[in-house]
Amino acid sequence: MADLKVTIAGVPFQNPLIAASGTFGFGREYAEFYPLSTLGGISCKGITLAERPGNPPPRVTETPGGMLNAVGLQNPGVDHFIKEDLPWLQKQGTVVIANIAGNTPEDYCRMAEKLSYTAVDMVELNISCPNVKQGGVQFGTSCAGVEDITAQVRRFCKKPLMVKLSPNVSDIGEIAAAAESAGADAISMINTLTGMRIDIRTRRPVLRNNTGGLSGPALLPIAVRMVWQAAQRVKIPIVGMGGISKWEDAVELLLAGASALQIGTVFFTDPYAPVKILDGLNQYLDRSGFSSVSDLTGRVCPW
Amino acid sequence: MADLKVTIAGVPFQNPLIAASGTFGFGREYAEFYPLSTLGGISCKGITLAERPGNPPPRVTETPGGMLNAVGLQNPGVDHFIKEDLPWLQKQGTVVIANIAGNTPEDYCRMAEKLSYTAVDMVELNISCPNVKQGGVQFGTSCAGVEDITAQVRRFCKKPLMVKLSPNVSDIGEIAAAAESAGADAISMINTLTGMRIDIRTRRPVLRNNTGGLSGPALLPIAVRMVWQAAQRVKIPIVGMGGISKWEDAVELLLAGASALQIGTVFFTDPYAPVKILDGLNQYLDRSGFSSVSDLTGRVCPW
Amino acid sequence: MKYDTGSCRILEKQQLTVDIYDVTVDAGKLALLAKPGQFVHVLVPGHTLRRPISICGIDRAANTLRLVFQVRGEGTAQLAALNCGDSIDLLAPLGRGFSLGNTGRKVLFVGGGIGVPPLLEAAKPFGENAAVVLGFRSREAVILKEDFEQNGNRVQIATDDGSLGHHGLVTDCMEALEAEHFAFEEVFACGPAPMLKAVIRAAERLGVPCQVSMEQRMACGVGACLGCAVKLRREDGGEYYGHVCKDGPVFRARDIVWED
Amino acid sequence: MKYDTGSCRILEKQQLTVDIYDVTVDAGKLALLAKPGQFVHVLVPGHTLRRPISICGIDRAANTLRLVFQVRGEGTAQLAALNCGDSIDLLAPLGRGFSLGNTGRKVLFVGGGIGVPPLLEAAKPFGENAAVVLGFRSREAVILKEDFEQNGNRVQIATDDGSLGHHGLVTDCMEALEAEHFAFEEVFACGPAPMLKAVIRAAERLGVPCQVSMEQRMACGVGACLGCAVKLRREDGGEYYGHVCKDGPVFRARDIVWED
Ligand SMILES: Cc1cc2nc3c(=O)[nH]c(=O)nc-3n(C[C@H](O)[C@H](O)[C@H](O)COP(=O)(O)OP(=O)(O)OC[C@H]3O[C@@H](n4cnc5c(N)ncnc54)[C@H](O)[C@@H]3O)c2cc1C
Ligand SMILES: Cc1cc2nc3c(=O)[nH]c(=O)nc-3n(C[C@H](O)[C@H](O)[C@H](O)COP(=O)(O)OP(=O)(O)OC[C@H]3O[C@@H](n4cnc5c(N)ncnc54)[C@H](O)[C@@H]3O)c2cc1C
Ligand SMILES: Cc1cc2nc3c(=O)[nH]c(=O)nc-3n(C[C@H](O)[C@H](O)[C@H](O)COP(=O)(O)O)c2cc1C
Ligand SMILES: Cc1cc2nc3c(=O)[nH]c(=O)nc-3n(C[C@H](O)[C@H](O)[C@H](O)COP(=O)(O)O)c2cc1C
Ligand code: FES
Ligand code: FES
Repeated sequence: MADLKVTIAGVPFQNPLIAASGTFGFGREYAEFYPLSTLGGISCKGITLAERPGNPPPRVTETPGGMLNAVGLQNPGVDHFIKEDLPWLQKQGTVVIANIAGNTPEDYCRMAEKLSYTAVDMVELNISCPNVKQGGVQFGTSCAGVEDITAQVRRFCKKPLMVKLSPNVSDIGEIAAAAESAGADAISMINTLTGMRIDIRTRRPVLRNNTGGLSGPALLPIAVRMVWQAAQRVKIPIVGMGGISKWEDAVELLLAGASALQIGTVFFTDPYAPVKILDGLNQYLDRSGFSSVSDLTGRVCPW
Repeated sequence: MADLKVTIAGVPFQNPLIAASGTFGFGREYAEFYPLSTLGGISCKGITLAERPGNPPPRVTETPGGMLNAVGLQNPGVDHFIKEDLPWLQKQGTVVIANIAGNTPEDYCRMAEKLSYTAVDMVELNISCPNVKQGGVQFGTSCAGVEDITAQVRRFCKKPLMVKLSPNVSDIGEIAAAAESAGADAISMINTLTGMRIDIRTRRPVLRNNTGGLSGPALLPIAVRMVWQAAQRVKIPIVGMGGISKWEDAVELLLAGASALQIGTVFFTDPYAPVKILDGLNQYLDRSGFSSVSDLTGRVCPW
Repeated sequence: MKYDTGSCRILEKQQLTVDIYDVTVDAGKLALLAKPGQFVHVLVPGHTLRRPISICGIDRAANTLRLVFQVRGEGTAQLAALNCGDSIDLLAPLGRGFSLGNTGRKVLFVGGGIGVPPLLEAAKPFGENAAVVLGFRSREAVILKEDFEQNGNRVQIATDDGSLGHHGLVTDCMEALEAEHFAFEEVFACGPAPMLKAVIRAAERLGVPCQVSMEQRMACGVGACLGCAVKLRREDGGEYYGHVCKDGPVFRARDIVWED
Repeated sequence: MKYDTGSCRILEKQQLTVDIYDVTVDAGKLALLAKPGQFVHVLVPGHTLRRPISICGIDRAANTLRLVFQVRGEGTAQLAALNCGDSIDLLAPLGRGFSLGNTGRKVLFVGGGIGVPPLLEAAKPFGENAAVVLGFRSREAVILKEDFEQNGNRVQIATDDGSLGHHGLVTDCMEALEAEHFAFEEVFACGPAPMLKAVIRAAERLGVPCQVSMEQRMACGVGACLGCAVKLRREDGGEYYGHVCKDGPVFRARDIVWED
C-alpha cells in the first residue's frame, strides 16, 4: 500500500481526494454512505457574507458527458456556517475547507477574517462562479482582477489560502501566476465552463438562469490541459479537478501537475465514487512502483 | 416540407448543414456515402499558403463525449487546392468554402487574394486553430488581434468573408463584435477548445503535440452559450457549430442564434449523420408549424 | 441507514401504454426502507445524471419495488429497452413520502397522467375510504385503474376526450364527489402543474388540507447539490427555496409558492 | 461502392484467451467487398470514435466477416460484452489490404500477439507455400494456430517464455527457415513495432520485400480527417505523412519512416 497522504499549503490530508464545493453540501447527506473520513477533505458549499436564496429553478440539467448547474450560491451565510455546520464538520475526521464567494472585495475580506478564527483548515477563494450576477467570475477572468482580490483577502486571511480559478480564460498560466504572486498558498482548478441548453419544445433555455456551469466528464481534457499549463507557471501546489469520474482520470490530473484532487459531479452518478477511485489509485501506485501518491505530481513527460 | 434554404452573406445554401473544416477533407471520401449535394456546403480542410506536413502522430484521441485532434493543418497548400481539388469540388452541387490559416497576416491576405479569383463561394478565416505553433489562435483570442487580421484580409478578399472564432476566450461577444466591425460578412463558431489527455501507462501525453482541440458532443453546451452571446452582439449571420450530433442539437444552435450550421466530429461516429439531421429538422419544422428553417434563428426566448 | 445504492434485477416488465412501462425490481434491503411517495434515482449507464422515478409499489415480503415510467427522452428510452434479468442501479429510497395519517379517514387521491403511479401505494391502506380520481388524455393513456380497484379504492376516471369515464377535468369529479357527500378530510395529488393548481384551489375551497408530489430537475437526489429548488413559504410568511429531493417530493400544498 | 456502414448481427462468439475474443458477424454486402488486410471501423455505442479492427476472416458465401480482438480499454471491453444476436455497426471494408501477388510463390507470414489476426485470410490462398511464424508471450496467449494449419500453412510458434514452440523471437525462426532453405520471396508481417522493425531488418538482410500492417489512432477511418498519420518516404527520398486508414494499413516496409 502506497502512501496516500499529501500536504497542501501546510495542511495534511490523509488522501488526495477532496469533495468539490457545491456538490457535497456540508457533508451530511453523503455521511449516509461512508464516514466522511474516507475523504481527504471537504470543500463546503460556497458561502457568502449574508444568506443567499439562490436562483429560481430549474437549476440543473444534463449535457453530453456532463451537466450544467446554476444554483446561484444558495447558502445560509458565513455566520450560520460557523455556528451550525462547522462544529459538526470538524468532528468528521477530515480536512474542512471553506469556499467563499462575494459581491465585493470587502465581502471576501470580512469572510476570510471571520473564518480565520474558526476551526476551518483552509479557505478556498471562489472567484470563478459563473452563476451569480455580481461577484464571482468577474474577479477571476483577468490577471489584474485575480491579483487584486487575492492580495486583499491575503491580508485578512490567517488560514492557508487557496484560490479557485475559472477556466473561462484564454491563458490560464498567467492567471495562475497572478494568484501565486499575490500570495495564494495553493490553487484549485478548474471551476465550471459557462454553457447553455435550450428546450426545443418550449424554445426557452432549460435553466432559469439561461446559462450555467458545465461540469462532469466532458470537462476532463480541459482540466488536464489547464492544470498542466498552470503547473509550468507556479510553484505553489495545485488542487486539480474537473470531470474526474474514474481513478484513471485522477491519475491523469496528478501527472499533469496536481498535488491533490477534488471530485464533484461524479457524486451524482455514483455516491461511492471516492471509495472506488482511492482503491484504483492505490493499486496503480503499487503496480507502477510508486511509494507515495505525491510521486505522481507533475510526472507527465511531455513530447 | 418546410423551406430549408438559407442565405449567408449573399451566398445561397440549399440547406443549413455544412461540413466543418478538417473533418471532411475535400469531400471525396464522404462522396462514397451520398452525393455531396446532400449538404448545404463544405468547408474544406484548412489550407495554408505553402504545403504543410502536419504534426507527427498520434494526432487524435477520444475524450469523454468527444475527441481531441492535433492534425496541425496538414494540407497541400493553396495553389494545389485551387488546381487539384477545387475543380472537382465545384461540380458537386454544393457551396464550397475555403478555410484558410496562416502564420502571418500577409499569408492570410495572399491566400484571400488568390481565392478571390476562383470558383470558391466563400472564404472562412481560421484564426482559431490551436494546433500549430505559429499562426492561428494567437490572432483569435484578443479583440485587437481579430479586428486587425479581419480588416487586413477584408481588403484582399473579394469573396464573402466568414471569420471563425475560437472559444478559448473570456468574452466571446466582444470578439464577435470585433470581427463584425472589421468587415466580416459572417461569423462561424466555435472552433475547438484546447485540451489534453495523458496515457497513464506511459505517462506521456496521448497526442504527440501534447495538447489538441476538443470537439464533439461535449462541446455542445459551450457552443450554444457562445452562439447565443455572440448573436446578441452582432447583426451579421452566425454559422453555428460545436458538438452537433442529433437534429435536436441542430435546433438548439439555430434557436440560440445560428443562421446555418456546421457539423464535424459526428461524421466520424456516423457518416450518414447529415441525412438523419436534415430529416429530423424537417419533421420538427413541420410539427412546430415553421415554414422555413430561418424562422428558427435566434428564436430562443430567454428568461 | 436512510438510503443507499444497489444493483437491482428486473423481475417483471410490462408495457402499459404506447410509452409507459411498468417494471418490478428486486431491491433487497432498499425495499424495506421505502415508503409511499418516496422515489428512486436510477442510473442510466453512460449518463451523468440519474433519473428520478417515483415508487409505485412496495412489496416488503418480496423485497421488490415497482416503478412505472413514461419514455420522455434518452434516459427513459434506455430504461425502457431493458428486460427481465437486466439490472439497474438505484439510489433509494429518497425524499419524504406522503404523511398518510389515520387511514380510517375518508380521503381523496387525485392523479393526472404519469402523476398517477406515486399515489397507488399511498392509497392502498385507505381501501374503500379513499376515492381516487384519475385524469388522462384518452382511454389509450389510462394506467393503473385496476390496481387502485384492487386496493379497494373507489376509482373514477376522467379523460380529456371523453373516451373513458367523465369527459372533462378531475376537478369536475371532485365537485361531483362533494355533491354526493363523500366528505374527504384530505387530498393527495400528483400530476401536471395546471392540474395540481386546480386541485389545490378546489381543496382550499372545501377547506381540506392537500399534499402534492412535485417534480424538479435533479442532480444528487439527496439534498447536497441544492439543484432541485422549489419555492416554499415559511410559517412567518417569508419565502425560501426548499428542495424536492429532500424536503419533498411531497409537500403540503399551503407551503408551496407557485412560480411563473 | 468501396465501403459503407451496416448493422451486423453477431452470429458466433468465442473467447480465445483471457482477453481475446473471436466474433463472426453477418456483414451482408460489406463482406463481398472485403479483402485480406483491410479493416472494419466498429461503432461502440456512447463513444464518439469508432474502433478499428482488422478483418481476420472473410466468408463470401455466407456474407460473414470474422474479427478477433483483444480487450484493451473501454471500447473493446464493451464489444466483448456483446453476445450472439446483438448487432454492431460497422464501417467497412476500409484501407488497402495486402498485395498477395502470385500465390504460387513461397512466402513468409510473421505475426506477433494481437498482430496475428490480419494475416490469417491473407495466408489462406498460399496454402503450404506459406511459412507462418507466430510469436506470443506464452502458451496461454497463443491464438489462431489451428486456423493457419487449416489453411495448409507451415506454422511455427515462438514464445517469450518457451512454454510453447521456440523459446525466443520470431526472427530466430526466420533465420532457421533460411537455414532450412525455405527460400521465401516476400514477407508479410503484423505485430508490435519492435518486432516489425526486427522482421524488416531480417527481410532486408535476406533481400526480400516485406509488407507490414500498421496501427495508428484513428477518427474518420476513410482518409478525410488526416488523423492517422504515418511517416512515409517518397520515391525521391522526401518524407511526408500518409494515412494508415487510406494508404494502409498495409505498407511496403521500405516506404515507412520509423519515428521516435
Ligand atoms: C420526484 C420525481 C418523481 C418522478 N416520478 C416519475 C414517475 O414515477 N414516472 C415517470 O415516468 N416520471 C417520473 N418523473 C419524471 C422523470 O424523472 C423524467 O421524465 C425523466 O427524468 C426524464 O428523463 P429522460 O432522460 O427520458 O429525459 P431527458 O429530457 O433526456 O432528460 C434530460 C435531463 O432532464 C431531466 N428531466 C427531464 N424531465 C424531467 C422531469 N419531468 N422531472 C425531473 N427531471 C427531468 C432528466 O432527469 C435529465 O437529467 C419524476 C420526477 C421527479 C422529480
Ligand atoms: C488498422 C488497425 C487494425 C487493428 N486491428 C486490430 C485487431 O484485429 N484486433 C485488435 O484487438 N486490435 C486491433 N487494433 C487495435 C484496436 O483498434 C485498439 O486496441 C482499440 O481501438 C482500443 O480501443 P479501446 O476502447 O479498448 O481502448 P481505449 O484506450 O479506451 O481507446 C481510446 C482511444 O484510443 C484508440 N486506440 C487505443 N489503442 C489503439 C491502437 N492500438 N490502435 C488504434 N487506436 C487505438 C481507440 O480507438 C480510442 O479512440 C487495430 C488498430 C488499427 C489501427
Ligand atoms: C451543483 C454544483 C454546484 C457548485 N457550486 C460551487 C460552489 O458553490 N463553489 C465553487 O467554488 N464551485 C462550485 N461548483 C464547481 C465544482 O466545485 C467544481 O469546480 C466543478 O464542478 C468541476 O468539477 P467536477 O467536474 O468534478 O464536478 C459547483 C458545481 C456543481 C456541479
Ligand atoms: C480532425 C479535425 C480537424 C480540424 N481541422 C480544422 C481546420 O483545418 N480548420 C478549422 O477551421 N477547423 C478545424 N477543425 C474544427 C472543426 O471545423 C470544428 O470547428 C470543431 O470540430 C467543432 O465542431 P464539431 O464538434 O461538430 O466537430 C477540425 C476539427 C477536427 C475534429
Ligand atoms: S437534487 Fe441535489 S439537492 Fe435535490
Ligand atoms: S482516420 Fe481519418 S484520415 Fe485516417
